[in-house]
Amino acid sequence: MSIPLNYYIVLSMILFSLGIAGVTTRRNPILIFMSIELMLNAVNLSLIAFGRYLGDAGGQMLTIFVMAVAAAEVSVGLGILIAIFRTKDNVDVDVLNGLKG
Amino acid sequence: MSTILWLVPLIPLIGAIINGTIGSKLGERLSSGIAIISVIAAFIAAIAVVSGVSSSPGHFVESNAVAWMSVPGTPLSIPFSFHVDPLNGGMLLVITGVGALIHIYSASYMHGDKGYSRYFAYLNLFVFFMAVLVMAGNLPLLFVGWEGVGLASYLLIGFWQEKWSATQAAKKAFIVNRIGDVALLIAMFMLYREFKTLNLYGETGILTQLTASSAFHVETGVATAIALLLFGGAAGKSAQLPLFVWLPDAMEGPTPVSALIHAATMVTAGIYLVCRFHLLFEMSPLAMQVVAWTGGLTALVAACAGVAQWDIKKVLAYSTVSQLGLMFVACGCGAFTAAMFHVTTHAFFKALLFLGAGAVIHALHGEQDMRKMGGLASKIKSTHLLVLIGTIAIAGIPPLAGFWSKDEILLAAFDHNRPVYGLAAATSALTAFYMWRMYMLTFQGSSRVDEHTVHHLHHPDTRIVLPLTILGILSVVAGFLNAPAVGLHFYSDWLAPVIPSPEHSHNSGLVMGISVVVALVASAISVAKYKSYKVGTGDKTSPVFAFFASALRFDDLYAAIVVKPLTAAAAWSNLSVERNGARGLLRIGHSSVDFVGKSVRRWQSGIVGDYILSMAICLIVIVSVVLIAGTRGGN
Amino acid sequence: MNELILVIVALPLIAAVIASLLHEKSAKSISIIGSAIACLVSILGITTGGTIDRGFHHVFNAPWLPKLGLMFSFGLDGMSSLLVLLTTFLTVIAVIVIPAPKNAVRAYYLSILVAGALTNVAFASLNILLFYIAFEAALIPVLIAIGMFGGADRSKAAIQFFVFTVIGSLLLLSAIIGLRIATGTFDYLTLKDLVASGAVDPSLLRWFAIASFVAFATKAAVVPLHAWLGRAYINTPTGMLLLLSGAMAKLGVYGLIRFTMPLGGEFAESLVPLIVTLGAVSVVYGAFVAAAQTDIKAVIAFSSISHMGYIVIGAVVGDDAARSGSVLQMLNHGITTGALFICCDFISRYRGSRQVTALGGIWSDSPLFSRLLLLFTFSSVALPLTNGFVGEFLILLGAFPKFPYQTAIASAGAIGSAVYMLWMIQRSIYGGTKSVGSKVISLGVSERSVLLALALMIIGIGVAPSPLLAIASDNGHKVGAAMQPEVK
Amino acid sequence: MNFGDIHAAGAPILMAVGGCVVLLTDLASKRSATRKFGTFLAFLFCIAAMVCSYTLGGQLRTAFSNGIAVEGLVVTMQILLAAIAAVTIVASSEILQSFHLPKGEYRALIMLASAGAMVLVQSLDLVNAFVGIEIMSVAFYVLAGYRRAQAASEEAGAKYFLMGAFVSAILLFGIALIYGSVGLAMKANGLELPQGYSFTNIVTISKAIHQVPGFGTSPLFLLGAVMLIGSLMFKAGVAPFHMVAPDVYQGAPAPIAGFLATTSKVAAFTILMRFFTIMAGADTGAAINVVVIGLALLSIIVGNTGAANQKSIKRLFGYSSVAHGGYIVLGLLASLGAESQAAAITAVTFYIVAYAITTIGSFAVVAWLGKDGEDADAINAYRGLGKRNLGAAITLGIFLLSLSGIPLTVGFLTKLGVFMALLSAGGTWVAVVALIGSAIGLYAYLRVISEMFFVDSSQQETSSTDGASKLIAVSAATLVIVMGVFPSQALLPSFEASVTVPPVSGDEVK
Amino acid sequence: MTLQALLSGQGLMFLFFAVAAIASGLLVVILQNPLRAALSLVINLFSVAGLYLSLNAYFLATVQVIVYAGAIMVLFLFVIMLLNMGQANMNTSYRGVRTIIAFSSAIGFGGLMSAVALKGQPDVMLPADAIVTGSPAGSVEGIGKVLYNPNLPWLFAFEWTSFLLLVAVIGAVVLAGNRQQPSEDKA
Repeated sequence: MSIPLNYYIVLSMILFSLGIAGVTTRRNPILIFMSIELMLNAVNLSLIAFGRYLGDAGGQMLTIFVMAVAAAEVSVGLGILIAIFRTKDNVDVDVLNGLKG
Repeated sequence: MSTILWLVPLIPLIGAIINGTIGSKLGERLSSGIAIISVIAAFIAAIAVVSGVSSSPGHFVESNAVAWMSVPGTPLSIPFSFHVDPLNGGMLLVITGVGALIHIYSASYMHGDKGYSRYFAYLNLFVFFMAVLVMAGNLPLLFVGWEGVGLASYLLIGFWQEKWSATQAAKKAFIVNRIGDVALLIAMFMLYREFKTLNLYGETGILTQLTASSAFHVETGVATAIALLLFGGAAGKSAQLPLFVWLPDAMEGPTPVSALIHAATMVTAGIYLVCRFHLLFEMSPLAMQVVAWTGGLTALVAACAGVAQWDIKKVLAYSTVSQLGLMFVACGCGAFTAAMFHVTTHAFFKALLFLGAGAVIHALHGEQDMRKMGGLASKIKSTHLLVLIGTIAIAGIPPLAGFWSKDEILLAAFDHNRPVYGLAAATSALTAFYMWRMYMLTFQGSSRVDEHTVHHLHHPDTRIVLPLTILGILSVVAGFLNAPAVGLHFYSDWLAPVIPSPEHSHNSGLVMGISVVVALVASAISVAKYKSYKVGTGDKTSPVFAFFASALRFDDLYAAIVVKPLTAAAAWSNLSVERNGARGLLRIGHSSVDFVGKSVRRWQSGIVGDYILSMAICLIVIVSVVLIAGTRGGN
Repeated sequence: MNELILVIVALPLIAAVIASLLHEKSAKSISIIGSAIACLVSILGITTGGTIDRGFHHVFNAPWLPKLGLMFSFGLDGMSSLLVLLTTFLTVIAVIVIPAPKNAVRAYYLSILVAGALTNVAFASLNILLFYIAFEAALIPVLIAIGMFGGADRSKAAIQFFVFTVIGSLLLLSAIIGLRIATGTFDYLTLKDLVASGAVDPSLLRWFAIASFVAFATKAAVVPLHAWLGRAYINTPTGMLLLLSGAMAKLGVYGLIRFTMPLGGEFAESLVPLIVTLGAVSVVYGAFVAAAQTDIKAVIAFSSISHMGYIVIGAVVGDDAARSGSVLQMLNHGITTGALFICCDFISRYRGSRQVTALGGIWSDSPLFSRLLLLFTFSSVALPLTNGFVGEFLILLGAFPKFPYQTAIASAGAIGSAVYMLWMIQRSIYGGTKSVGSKVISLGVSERSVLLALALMIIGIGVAPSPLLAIASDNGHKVGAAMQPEVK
Repeated sequence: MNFGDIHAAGAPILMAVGGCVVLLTDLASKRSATRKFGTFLAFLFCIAAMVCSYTLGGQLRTAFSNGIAVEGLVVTMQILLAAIAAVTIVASSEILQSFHLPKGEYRALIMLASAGAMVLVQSLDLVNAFVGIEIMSVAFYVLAGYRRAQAASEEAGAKYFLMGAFVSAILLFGIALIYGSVGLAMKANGLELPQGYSFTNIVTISKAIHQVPGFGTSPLFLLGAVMLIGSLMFKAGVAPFHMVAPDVYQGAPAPIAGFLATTSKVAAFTILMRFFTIMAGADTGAAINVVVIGLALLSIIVGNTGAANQKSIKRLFGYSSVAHGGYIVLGLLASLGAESQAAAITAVTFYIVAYAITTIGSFAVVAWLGKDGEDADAINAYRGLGKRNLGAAITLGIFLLSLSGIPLTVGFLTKLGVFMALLSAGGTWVAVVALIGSAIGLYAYLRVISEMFFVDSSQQETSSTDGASKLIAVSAATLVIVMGVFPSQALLPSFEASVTVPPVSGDEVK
Repeated sequence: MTLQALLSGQGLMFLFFAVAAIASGLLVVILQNPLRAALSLVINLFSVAGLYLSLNAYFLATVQVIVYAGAIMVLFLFVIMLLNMGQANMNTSYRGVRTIIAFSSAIGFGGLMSAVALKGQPDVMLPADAIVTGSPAGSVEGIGKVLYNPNLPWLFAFEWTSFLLLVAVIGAVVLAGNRQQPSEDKA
């Protein structure tokens, strides 16, 4: 007796939406990254759930790649963040509005 | 014969070309000589042609056709082809004959002008176009002459281009004529639609079809429309209401030009046209009425204006207008013979008068104001005598030419159209009055010429006197070409093949009597009034006189109701429509693009949070669209 | 012999390339040589010869992009050969008479020659896509000429002109592609037969008729699509203006005769009343606007709106005489307006102004010039025995039975033309000299001979138009006739 | 895994390895020495990659257990990508020199990004596609922000990264959903997963689409598909996901901007083409059509109107890239129709190549006219250029005319092709709107032309030092004209190759 | 039946970790202080790892804890410390009005997707066999066998991932590396 797949899917979608909410509301890049991590987590969860219910290993494989990508992005992202902080002494993405129009 | 037909227009054309290109190098004698000879040659050719006409069985001669406009695959083929019959034959003689005289006269009159050869080029050009006009075998060719004479008149009125008023008058003449020309053009289109041809003569020609109107039928409405349009053209060329305003201004040109173009020949083209199409006009009573009334009113208006002029040439100009009006009265009353006859006689005595006036002006070093003349009878006797003849002739005092021709017109009007007859009678009275006024002011009474001029009067040389004399003789005798009262009707017989002779009227005695009395009385009053005229004692103060003097303010009227509105319309369409409307179209497109672009760029706020947000929102929208469309598309 | 049109097109281009490579001194002479030879060759084009296919002679075919159906396929009939001749001729006199701007001689001649060549390609092409490409590409040299050598307002004028005309032609492009997809070909003759045989979907033909009419009416500056004309003409350098007003504007009318009418199906026929009305409106409107100008160049510019109105009427009215007349009138307008623009250029060059208020007294200084200008003026007001009369007369005569009222209005335009042209003449050449320091207009030998040649053409065509009419009447009107069998 | 597989993936491998080699040599040797040598080396590897993928030939083959596929399209695109990378590396020497940016890393990044793009181009399995995209994108973030010292560049990098990370999350979720939906659908319908394939393989997906009734319209799949397409559209800079593109192109140095603009478009549109071909003729088309039309028209309008009245020319090119993305999407739209598919794919391929050449050239001109590495970005800096530097003015003019699709430039033929495909797919009014849009674009580009040629200015002669960019710009302009006049001689034949879905689906689907 | 399902062992695990995940996720989104947000993200990761366990993905659960909650989050915290965002002087407040739009859109998105999931799919249950013994893929061995199997498509991607990491490294160095412009370049 197990629980249906949809529970996992809906859960991951909720987490994903939370991530979106974070990304769209936050002004602090660090927190935006975190929200993106949240979204990636949701993706992973759904992948694993799918794979499990399909009895297919592909889901977990994809998850591994997602983690790798997440790591890569974080490193680059934090690098950019530090660079910004070096020039502007303020970590607020709304400050980055030199290019517009 | 056909080759001779060609000679009539072409010789003057050659003269014009020679004078126009190399004339300035030829010197006065040679260039004037060429011009005069060419016209005389044309005259001789014309005589030959006319004799040919009288001898030929069908009473006409035709030239061979030379291709002009023809479109393959269409019935349209318009050649250069000439046709002379009694109607235009007579006019041809007048044109070339009087033309020759006036050329001779000009040779002396224009002496010393720096545009001497140009003048003669224009004059020859005019003769060429006039000949083409009357001889034309089809309507487009007639139109060539029609606008050609307009061109020549434009060039000659504006002959002294430095004079602003001259160029102004020339422009006015051309434009007012253009209005008539357009009417003629449209009439031509309608004729082509009805008759499927533009040839006048020949078995399929318009006139032939009209003659056999049983074979071909035009409903009256169309006939009226065409006739009125034709008459519109005629009114333009012959200075009738409402288009007469250009003729008085045309006096800016040299006086011989006024004599030739604006008295003897060109202005009578309208009458020629109407007579040419008399069958069409007779089809539509309405058109006849319009012609008659227009003629009558024009005659009266112009006569009133003539009474009040001080400029000697203006007097003659208005008298020309009113005489032309009388001719149209004749046409309107169906007396086409009378009209043509008056054309002829009028050509003689009006040319005579103009040339005489020219001689006077010449003698007085270009003085045209009659208030500065007077008492010249003793000083320039020959001129005085001839002008006197002309005055008597035009005043309609028997037995001179004017009397006979005018009398037939009055008779026709009396028989067919009483009210118009009233107008015509009044006109002839006024004519007598102002002509005598002119004569008295110019030649009689005390001299008002300043001393210096008196002592240095130009005395006319033979080249001036000769044409005057010839015209004088003609003015005396021409009347007897057609004087039914004394049983002479050469002219109507001559025209008979084209225009049936009028039936004899029983009123002739009465009408003749009336007109004689009227003419004499009016002359008497005028003579009495102006016997001893002093400057200042005069009628120029009275408002009525001023009103007449300005030709019933027609110019101001047109300025108000035609020129001003159209100018305003032009300005409006330039500023409002072109500048702001048409280019406003561009501006609208431009600004709308800018607007969208602005909003796009405002969307691009530069804040990454907004980007992400808008992306998320768009994603939501798209997802929902897809789900809706997709699920619908699915099942 | 079939390669005739290639020669006509290539020679100016080669000349242009050489001229742009060599020194500025020699640029002019080389351009003259190239364009003159092209002009002479294009006289040959009138004579029927070479391969003959469905009423076109000198038919030439070579692949360009067969995959796209784009072929170098050329062919001449009477109309196109006349127009090609006109274009080459105008190119020659433009190069001869109008001096190039000091700063960029080679670019100037390059633009003129390229424009002429591309216009010829458009006139001669029997492949609709090729026509379109030339039709639009010819705008580039004009754009450059206006923008680089134009008047005070040049930048704005250039952009407006370009964008406005391109919008129209883009619609045309969509219609052309539609035809291609429906019929699988860009070949004009094939399309013509297909359409005549009713094999093409009427709705597509309707779209083609509308789109092509918009494109061509824009080109021919039919009111209300003329909005680009005013600023463009006034700011265009005279040399290019000869081509733009003389040859390229004719592309619009040419397109109406060649494409819109035959390929537009019944719907094109049903458009005719609208087009004729617009033509009459253009005649009157152009006259009014021209009458309100004080710049003589502007007067002539707007007068050509009026004249194009006549030509458009004749082109679409569906009467052979009128159509031939309008083809002839395209020629006449090219010659007369060209001559007038040249005179206007002389005046502004020697008198230092184009404003009538500053002009006057030219007649007394330079009689020959003034007489020629007078002649050109009367040709422009369509005086009989000048070329202008023949065309307008035939157009109106042919149009009257079908559209009496529009024709009557259009005829009344003749009054208007007299008003503004004579006004211009009176103010500019009569009277006394006003502007101080204005030089006497002295014509060099070449200039004099060119103007005299133009004058002779004006008189010649006016007196003996029949040969030209015979050529002009061969203008692919068979289809037009097929669509409306009644022929008077 | 055999040599054939390696060969099939040879181009990206060569690029990646080349990247490492360049990096190492740069680290190993003296900096001053490597300037020329590193460029040469990188160039060499790019050429090698081109040759390698050229030798693959046009016929279809799959490798790495159907992870990747190779056919004419892939070959064309890989050659193009390698060329872009090579050109960019050559063009960048100037800015590297004048800003003392680390060169080895730079070249390595470009080559790795190009490698990622190549993987993406030839990937048949969404996993590979995803990895490829990420390699490319991460490199892009770095490159965009490469000129740290300059605020604009840094900002561009930051923005690009933030958006990109967000988008890749969306992309991943899309892939996850597709994975799940395909799997579930096949399980539910008792379809076997072909041996060696995964549920994320294009072939499998097309199998599901074509064989499972109603799958094409199942919400889960559509959701995933939309997320996938949307995020790819972001990479291709199509409105409304375009927003970061103009900022990045303006912020990044000109050669990099050119590189980003072209490479991302090439890669994203190629994979999109592949994805669309499997949806062609399926019931999915109905759903996707609506969106694709919307995106195309929106980005045509946005791009062309946004380009009007710009102050910065790089930004103008950014917007123009948005607009052209729209036209390409129109081509994709046509590729959804079964009968117009082949024509559409040819047209799109041609369009992409032409666009790449034009854009690279345009940005090269911007770099060429720049003074010591600073791009000539302000449009009013081009005032009177025709007088000062005719060559540059004419070159840029050619690019602008081509971008606005005037005949005798390649831009016209590309638009023509797309419109022919579109109209044969029956999108008349779409075509008309698009045409009007391009007229608007014309207005935007003409403003620059008029600044260059029609307006006099007092500015002095700009001393251009950047020979490489000059060379690139001029040769690109020549290519634009040549391809515009004789495309059949230049390039057209290779575009006859159209995308084919591997035979596995070929037999089973049809 | 769903209730029963939730009351089963897996069900209780799911319930617990799901609630924890959502709660911590919410905290990540709303918390002001970056440090606290980071820590709640750690909690979120842990609970998701727990969900992995409930899905028999043992290896990934471990990796999640070690790599994610361990390495990556430490990196985050490190950067937060480095830029000492600990204090509230850092402006991390929300975007005012846009917040509402953002949240509502996010909620809408979630709702939409959930609706899709629930509407589109029937209740999919675990394959009967899988309940008893977890699928071998969950174990390290299973993962390895699948990932490195040349006949499966994952190897290729895996190899390329290394290049991805290389790019990331280069990027981090280039961007964050505190470099002085080497001056000998001019020589």
